Amino acid sequence: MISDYLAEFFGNKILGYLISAALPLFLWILPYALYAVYAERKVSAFMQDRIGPNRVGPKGLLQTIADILKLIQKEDIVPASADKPLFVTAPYVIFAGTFAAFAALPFSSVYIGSNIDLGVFYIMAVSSFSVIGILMAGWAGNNKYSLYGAMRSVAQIVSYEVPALLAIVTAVMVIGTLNLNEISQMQTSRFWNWWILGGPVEGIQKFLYIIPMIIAFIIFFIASLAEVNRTPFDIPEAESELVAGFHTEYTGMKFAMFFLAEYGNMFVVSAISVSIFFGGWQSPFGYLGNSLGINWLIPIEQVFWFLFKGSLLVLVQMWLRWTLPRLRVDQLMSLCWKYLTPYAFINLVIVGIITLIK
Amino acid sequence: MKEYLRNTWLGIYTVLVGMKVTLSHLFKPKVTIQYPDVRIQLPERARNRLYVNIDDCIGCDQCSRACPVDCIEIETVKAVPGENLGITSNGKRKALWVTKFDIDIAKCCYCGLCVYPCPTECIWMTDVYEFSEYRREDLIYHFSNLSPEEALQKKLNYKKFEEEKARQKAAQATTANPNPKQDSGNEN
Amino acid sequence: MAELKTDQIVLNMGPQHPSTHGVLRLEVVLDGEVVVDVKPHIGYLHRCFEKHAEAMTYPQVIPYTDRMDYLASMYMNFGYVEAVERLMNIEVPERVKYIRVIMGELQRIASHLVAVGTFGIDIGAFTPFLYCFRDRERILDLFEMTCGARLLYNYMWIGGLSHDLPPQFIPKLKSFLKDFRKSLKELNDLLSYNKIFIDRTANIGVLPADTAINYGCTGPVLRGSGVNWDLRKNDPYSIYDRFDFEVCVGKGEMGTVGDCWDRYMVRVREMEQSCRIIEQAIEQIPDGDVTSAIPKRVKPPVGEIYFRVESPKGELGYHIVSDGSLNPFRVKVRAPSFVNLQILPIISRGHLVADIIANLGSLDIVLGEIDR
Amino acid sequence: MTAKEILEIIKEKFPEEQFELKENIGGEILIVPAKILRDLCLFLRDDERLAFDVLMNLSGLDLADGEKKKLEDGTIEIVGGHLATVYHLHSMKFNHKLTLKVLLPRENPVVPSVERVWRAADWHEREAYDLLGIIFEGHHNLKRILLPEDWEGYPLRKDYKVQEFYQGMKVPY
Repeated sequence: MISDYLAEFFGNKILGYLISAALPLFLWILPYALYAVYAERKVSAFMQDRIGPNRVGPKGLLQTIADILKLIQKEDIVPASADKPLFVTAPYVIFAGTFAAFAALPFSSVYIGSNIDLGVFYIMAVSSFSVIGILMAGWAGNNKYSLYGAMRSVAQIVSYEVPALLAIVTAVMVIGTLNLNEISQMQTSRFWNWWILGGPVEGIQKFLYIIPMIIAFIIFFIASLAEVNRTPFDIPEAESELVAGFHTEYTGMKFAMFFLAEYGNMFVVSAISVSIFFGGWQSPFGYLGNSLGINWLIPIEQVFWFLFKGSLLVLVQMWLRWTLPRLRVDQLMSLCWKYLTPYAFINLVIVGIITLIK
Repeated sequence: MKEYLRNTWLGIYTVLVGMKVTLSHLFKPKVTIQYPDVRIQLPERARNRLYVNIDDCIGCDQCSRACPVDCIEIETVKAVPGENLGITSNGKRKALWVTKFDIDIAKCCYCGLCVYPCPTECIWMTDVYEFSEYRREDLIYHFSNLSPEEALQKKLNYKKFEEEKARQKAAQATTANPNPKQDSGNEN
Repeated sequence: MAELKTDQIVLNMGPQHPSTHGVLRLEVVLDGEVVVDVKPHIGYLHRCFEKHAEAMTYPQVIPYTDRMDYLASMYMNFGYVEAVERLMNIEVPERVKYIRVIMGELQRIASHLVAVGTFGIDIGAFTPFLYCFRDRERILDLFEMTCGARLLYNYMWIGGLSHDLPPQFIPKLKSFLKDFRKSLKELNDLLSYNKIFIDRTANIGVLPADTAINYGCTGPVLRGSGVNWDLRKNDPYSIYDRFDFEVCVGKGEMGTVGDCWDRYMVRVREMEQSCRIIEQAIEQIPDGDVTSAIPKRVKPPVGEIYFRVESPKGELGYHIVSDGSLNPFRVKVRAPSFVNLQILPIISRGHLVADIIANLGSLDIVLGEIDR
Repeated sequence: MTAKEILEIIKEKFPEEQFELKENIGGEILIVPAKILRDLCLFLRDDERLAFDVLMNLSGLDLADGEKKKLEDGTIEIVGGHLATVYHLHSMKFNHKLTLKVLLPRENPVVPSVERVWRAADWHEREAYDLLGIIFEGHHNLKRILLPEDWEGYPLRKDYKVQEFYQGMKVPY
């Protein structure tokens, strides 16, 4: 593992593990966030018969960098009657909550930020950490609209944890382990061995698993949409009613922080569902490295496949954003408690019964 | 219970139908054009910036009366009988010096009411729509081709002609009444 | 536990707010998320149209009527011009009547496209708005080809029209109508029958029929409440009685009769009916000169008249008092949005914050017409 | 049903009042005294033969028929004469129309409010008060609707002079 290699390289274990856990932050998240924003604007433009940004740089590729530069030189306004300490720390809390989860994502067999046995449990715990940041931002802005936005988002994220966790529990009941690295390894190199299609289990059980696992993935995907505040659940920042929800008062670099946190969160959520349901870093049709006999190519292929599947799911989230209208707060709650949670429980029971048929 | 399942099914089905529509638009040809490089070809009746061909203008003030926002100001000076001001394109003889013909295009509401009453069709709307300025005063277009000194000079010699005519009439009035006075006053 | 001391919050929406369709301020008294009362405040866009009209001559008032409901200015001209013609009883040639109907119905489609598009944005769906505006651009091109302007036309004059139809107008109009049917079906798939859209609009802002009549609501707002009342059918003016089309009325398919969804669906179906009217008008249009009946000086006799037309927003009435001079003595405009906005507090009480925006969008108000 | 038949029915109900039916290009106008306006309107709405359930339009007029005094700065000032409110009624059931006109003295133009009869009149009356200064007694909140609350003068009166300053801002263009 790279973390052990780094530990010897720096001599002391803690420093080595720290750096290996922080590696994804610099190598992947910043470039990814920049081009996710650009991709979102291009995808939404193409879906709406427009062309989207194509002026800054070749085909508009430098557009987001221009935006970030613009945001940096913008004045960083703190409203007069704002609660200054809360106002300033809120974006960093959300940023931390989102990017802490990257440490446990299995990028490839060779590299994983920190190979902890409770990978899934850790990620779900950390990702609900950013709720506090949203509440701080909403309250500190001392603006009625952002107060509303904050109240709504707390209710939404907390209540959507339940179906998300239930869906994960059904999957873990089939898989058996919480360690993300092992989960990915168990889904060996053909796509019919992915967990969503029953995983490497033999016999009749594999076919019985397929339907419940697909339902579990759908429930998890919808619940994760709500956790990331994406349409049709983007009520905390509903432009048409609440102007801009909890980040109404933020300008300049702080607003950019919110923006990056949102896109980072989108990737975390899709990375989890990829590693649990869609075979993590396993390639669907075998490795080029094996057939060509170059062994060092395999880890790179694995990283490519992991990021590719993650980005595919991010694109689906963007696709949904430009198609669906927005739910109202009480409909959001009724969808969670009356529809998603019961279906998740039924699914859990069915999978429980299937695991007993040996 | 049936209602519950129907809601779930409707929820999933209509969302997928909506997604099919947006996906189909992903590959349709785009509608927008790249404005500064590619420009829309305006139809020939497009009503944008006003233009006045001042040589044809006979200073009849029809357009400024027809304008609902009074953004056209015209000042004219009668021509002294001796001067010849030439003929407009459609054969009307010009009798007035147009010393000032200003259009405040910032006030103009582009309704086109001034174009129709013009007897010599010397005012019309072109299809130029990019004429923004940095200073508001530049939006007041001066179409008169007389420089300020010429305008002043025209006013002066018209005023001189007026006094001379008034003196002549006064002179005639004195000669017409019974006591004949030597009428040398009307030659100079 | 001792009763928690809660208090109502007064939220100011507007006059600068993303979804108040212009400069309208809503003073909303909220108890948590539930709306206790809504007080609309208007007047931010007041440009003293009626005082201007007293200082202008009759033809000069037409550009001012454009600017009242700038999304349906062809119909504002139509109402004013027909009123003055009735005052002076001028008989306009047949061709002018047909072109006026075609232009009026095209303007109805364009205005409804804006209404439907912005209603989608208020509910959260951004893409239908852009499809609606793509179709609306084609109508604006047709208008620009005919009278030179895209939004404020000054096209209909007292006694005729400023220009006749250019030769390539009819073919382009036919191709537009053919494509428009397809994009209407697409809009229905994407928005009208979408479960989330139905949840957000069905049973929201229910307006019973008798309250609608008593409050004087007209147009899609009234028809959404199930009242079969359309001036083109029930009190026909110009030549609308020569075309056959149905009046679309809200039937409460998705919830109770008179909710937001009904008002929205009435507008979508009305666009379909307008296409039918235009097609029939294209076949029957005679030839002739459009500027023959335009009087040199418009000087109507002493008297007053109240004339109303079915504008896209509702019943648009012109009350013109003339004292025999060149300038109108008084022009009072009965703007449909001015009257329709009065019911916003009635239909919003007890709903949530998000529903006020849905109700406001379903009323389809334009502030230029309200404030005049 | 023409205006004359409607006038007959009204005369039965209000025998002692005097009404005047004025000829006009756009249809007859019924001049009605101000004090009986509210119960006349209630009668017009509730009587099943008339059923005027829609108030199409309510507009205020400045007839400017008083004697005009020329002030020194060139503006005219009208004394005496009338203001008027015009009610256009319509019946959905019988599809017939009626126009009522109420003449009010210029000094204190007071007319009973018909807001209780047709709720549509609420904002129309506030606008007539705002632009012409006609007071509708019985209206639940007669305040200015289009102009700012503290604006002086009633713009649509023929002898209206624009105020020089509004809260320190110069008004004339």
